[in-house]
Amino acid sequence: MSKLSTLPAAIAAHVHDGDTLYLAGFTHLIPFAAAHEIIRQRRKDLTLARATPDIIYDQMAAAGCARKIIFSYMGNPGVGSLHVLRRLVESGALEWEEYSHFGMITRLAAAAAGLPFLPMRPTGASDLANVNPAYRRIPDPYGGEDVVVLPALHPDVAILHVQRADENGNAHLWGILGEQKEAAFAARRVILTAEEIVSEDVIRRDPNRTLIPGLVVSAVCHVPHAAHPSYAQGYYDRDNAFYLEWDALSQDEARLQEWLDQWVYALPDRAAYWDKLGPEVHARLTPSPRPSGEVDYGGYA
Amino acid sequence: MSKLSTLPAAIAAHVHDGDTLYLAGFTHLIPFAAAHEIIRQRRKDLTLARATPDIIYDQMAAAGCARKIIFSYMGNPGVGSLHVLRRLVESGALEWEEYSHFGMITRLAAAAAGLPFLPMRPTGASDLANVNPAYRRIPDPYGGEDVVVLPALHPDVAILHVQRADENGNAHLWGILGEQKEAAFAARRVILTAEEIVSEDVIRRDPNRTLIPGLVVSAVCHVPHAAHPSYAQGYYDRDNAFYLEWDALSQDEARLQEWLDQWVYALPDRAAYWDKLGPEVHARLTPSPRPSGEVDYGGYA
Amino acid sequence: MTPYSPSELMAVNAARLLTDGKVVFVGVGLPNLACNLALRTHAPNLTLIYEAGVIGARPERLPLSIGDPTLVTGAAAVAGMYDIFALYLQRGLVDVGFLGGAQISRTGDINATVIGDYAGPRTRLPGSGGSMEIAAWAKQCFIITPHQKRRFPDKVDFQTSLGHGPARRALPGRGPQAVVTDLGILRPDASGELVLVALHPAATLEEAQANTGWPLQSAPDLAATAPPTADELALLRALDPDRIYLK
Amino acid sequence: MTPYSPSELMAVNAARLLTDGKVVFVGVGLPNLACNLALRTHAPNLTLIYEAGVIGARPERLPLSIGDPTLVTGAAAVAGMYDIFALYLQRGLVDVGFLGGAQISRTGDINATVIGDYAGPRTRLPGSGGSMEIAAWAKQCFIITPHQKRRFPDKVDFQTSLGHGPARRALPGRGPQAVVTDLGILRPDASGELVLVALHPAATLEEAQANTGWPLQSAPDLAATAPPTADELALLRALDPDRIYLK
Repeated sequence: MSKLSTLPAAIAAHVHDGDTLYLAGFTHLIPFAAAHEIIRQRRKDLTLARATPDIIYDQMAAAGCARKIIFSYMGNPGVGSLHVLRRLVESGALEWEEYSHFGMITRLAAAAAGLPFLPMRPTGASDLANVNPAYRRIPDPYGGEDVVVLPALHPDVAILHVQRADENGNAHLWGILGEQKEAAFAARRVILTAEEIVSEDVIRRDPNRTLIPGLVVSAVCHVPHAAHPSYAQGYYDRDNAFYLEWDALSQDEARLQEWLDQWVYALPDRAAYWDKLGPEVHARLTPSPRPSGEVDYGGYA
Repeated sequence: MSKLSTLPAAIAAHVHDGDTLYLAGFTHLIPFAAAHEIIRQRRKDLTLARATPDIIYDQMAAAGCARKIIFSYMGNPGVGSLHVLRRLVESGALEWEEYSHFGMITRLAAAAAGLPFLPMRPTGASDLANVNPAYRRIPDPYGGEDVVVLPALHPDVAILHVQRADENGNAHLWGILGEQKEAAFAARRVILTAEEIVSEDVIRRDPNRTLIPGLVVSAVCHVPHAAHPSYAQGYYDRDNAFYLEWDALSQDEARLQEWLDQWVYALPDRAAYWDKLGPEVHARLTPSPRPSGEVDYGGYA
Repeated sequence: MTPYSPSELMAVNAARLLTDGKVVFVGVGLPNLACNLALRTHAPNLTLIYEAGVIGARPERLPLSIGDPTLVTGAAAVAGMYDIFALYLQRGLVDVGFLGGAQISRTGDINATVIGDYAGPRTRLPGSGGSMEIAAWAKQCFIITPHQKRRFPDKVDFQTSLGHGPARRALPGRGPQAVVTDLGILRPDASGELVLVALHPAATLEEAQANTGWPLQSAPDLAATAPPTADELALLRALDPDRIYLK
Repeated sequence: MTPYSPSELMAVNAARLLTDGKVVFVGVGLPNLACNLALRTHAPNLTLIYEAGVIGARPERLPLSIGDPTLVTGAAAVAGMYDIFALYLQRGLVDVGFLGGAQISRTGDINATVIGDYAGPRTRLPGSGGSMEIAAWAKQCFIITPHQKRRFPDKVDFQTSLGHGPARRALPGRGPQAVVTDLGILRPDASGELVLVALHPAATLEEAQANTGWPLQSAPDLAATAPPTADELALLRALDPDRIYLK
């Protein structure tokens, strides 16, 4: 049963004002195209959850989509601050809820497993637990040290960018996997964007590569280059220059709005965005080939 | 730092009388060669943990290695009973400790994660919890329904058969993965047997295929066909005929001892065992090729 | 009409219970045959999940074990054992669980653990495997088992998995919704007691009652199942040419 | 002698702290530079783990982000984020964690969260990321940070991760065992207070004391670090040709 959709149709059908979203991808495969479509469709009052909000949530917050942010590292990775989010938090204009990375992924893992909570060992650092009542301590029923627990986080929608998927939503991912699997199983609805839509046969030739099974997927959209300025392992490089550029750009409200106008609102889709980046950027971001080699699954008829 | 070893040396160094062992592999990649070497080295008083004891633990129990069994499905998969273990349990000659599959893998997952326990949702079936005090119920600190918990299981030694590993113990596995990863991270020592020892480069060309990292591995041994009568995906088939044959054989004490004599004690190693199986069996168990296809990781210099 | 065996009758009727598009957690033996028959007849879009870790299997031969390599080659996905039980089953993604068992009680409890006393068992059975959780968390379960009095006691010797009763209300799954035997099909009534709702060709209510360990009730609208078709039998036999399960 | 910058001095001295064969959890920025320098000099058998999920990375270029694609290509293994934190860090497989932080207290507490009040922050910093757990569970931690009074307060505004103190005793890790600054190296004394144990060339005890927010003690055997060698500097500069970190 094909789940193929255009990205605008998938966002229109599955992302609603007030939803809690988890746009997944730890540095890698960040679904920027979906974020831009959400901005274009002018969704409001979203709760945006991500371990690393990254530029993607800085952009969504700048466009006024966000009511609240849930995070564990609100920086521009390798550069510095996420200035939009930082301004909104410092001024009290944005609600926030904060964890450590392990806390964040533990909440998703609990939800993915259908559990109400998961334990972690104590860290001895108590200030985060003091300001976030979701952190609780419970005794070890076997007489050991107390454990710290966090409750499951069930996003309304998880959005993942993947390297390749079939029309049923079975998806191959490689490179950094972050919290992709946990987010997909934790969420109530899942939208995939994919660099390539491939035949079912390509997926089924290597079932161990399938991180996301179609049965949890609501819609799959063919959107090449959807992760820029982050990257898709083997397809294009992280655009470090843009991450550095954002640092300056995002500190200037006028430039920020101009950027949103030119790169989001004025463009119909990701193909236009990629085109606008131009051939020099395309060339700069193109990796050399590094094939994985094959394994043999064997035919057993 | 090479961890290459012969199998006899690895067993001699890492498996001691009285140890708790987890010979991993759910139907797939069951480390029979290691079990036979343990039998040949006449280890005693072992606690043998496996979700599915399978023929491998029936053989070890028949050879007198076992003091106790920890399991969740003590059957000959697809055939019926494991007659040796069943006789020993029914006669009271073997201690046992029993879980459901999910309980067993939960205990390993807790140990692998360095946690004292992990929760599960209740199942409404209470008899197993009534006979096994490791099952506890604790309240959900967030006010939901109680959860059931089980404590971490830390084997002294986990033994895994893998399709290919480099000399540092970084191993690629594909096909059914069962509890391989959890067992390796849960255990204090890990022995790998491998169909192939490959160059580090083969492993590093596809790092997402690496399920077991060398840093948890104590020894890696080159032992082709180590999983027979179970199988290695892409290398050889499950020997269903032997699983059926074991059903009759294992009910006859004389035939059982004769089998152990001929197929374990009289043989120096797995190469001799495979040779003894003969070319007809080799041919019957050879799958046709089904290559996985490749992916591209990209070079980023 | 082609003659057929009791196990063929059970497999065909079990296959018919599966509606297309569902996610089915497949057990070894007759459930496996039934699911693969359904996949090849009226339900090509079933997603078969095997507890060994295979999702969307398309086996080219019938696997003897649920961990057979033919389940992996050509499958949609492979997941580890923890993920299968946690992310799929406990999370609530499984529509139908297929179970067997040495004993099925009046209210659908299953015993796959021991006959006699647990600590000193008369007969030690394999144990739960996935049964305990499948019966609890799959949205519904189907059971396949031959209709014999010793297999249908009023109460099981050991409750490996829960059928119906007060504890069921707290669970996400509705529990055993059909028991397919070689005489007919049982379903729970409003109180959770298994009652006969259909008889296979040539079977009688009296025969079913004589082979059940409690006073078996029949539904007011007791139905008759259609005999296996020639197509169904041909496909089924092609799946198990060595008649390992179709005894 | 080749001239060098304060960040080069810190990176070289941090790299020297790493002994070969260890498993190192690598943070972004100077820690990343230091680990990659060590890998290319005296510690070719370091296993570099990046919280993004890469084990045994062999980056061909210096990654700007700890999730850069160059970390994956040619790595020994990739694992999901849950596994990195649970199976590697919480399980106790990490020998050394490398951390930064806006504030380091007298007893090695790190603040990476806020300056000022948490609810109404004067400066909102990125937050813990992996710091809270790395400081707790790595067998030991090294910290790299410039030596400035505002960065070394007596107490941190927010305890993102624990240094030394009573709560440390229950933890598997020994906590911060070295703080590398651009003036020297601090280590905890028996009471857990950070004291100056070495001075870099040209730095003085008085300078270090003036740039520390508590009365900084020095070790009785206060040492002098060797200046960066030409080799170390050449390799370091090749790693960061655009001087993104070597400001």
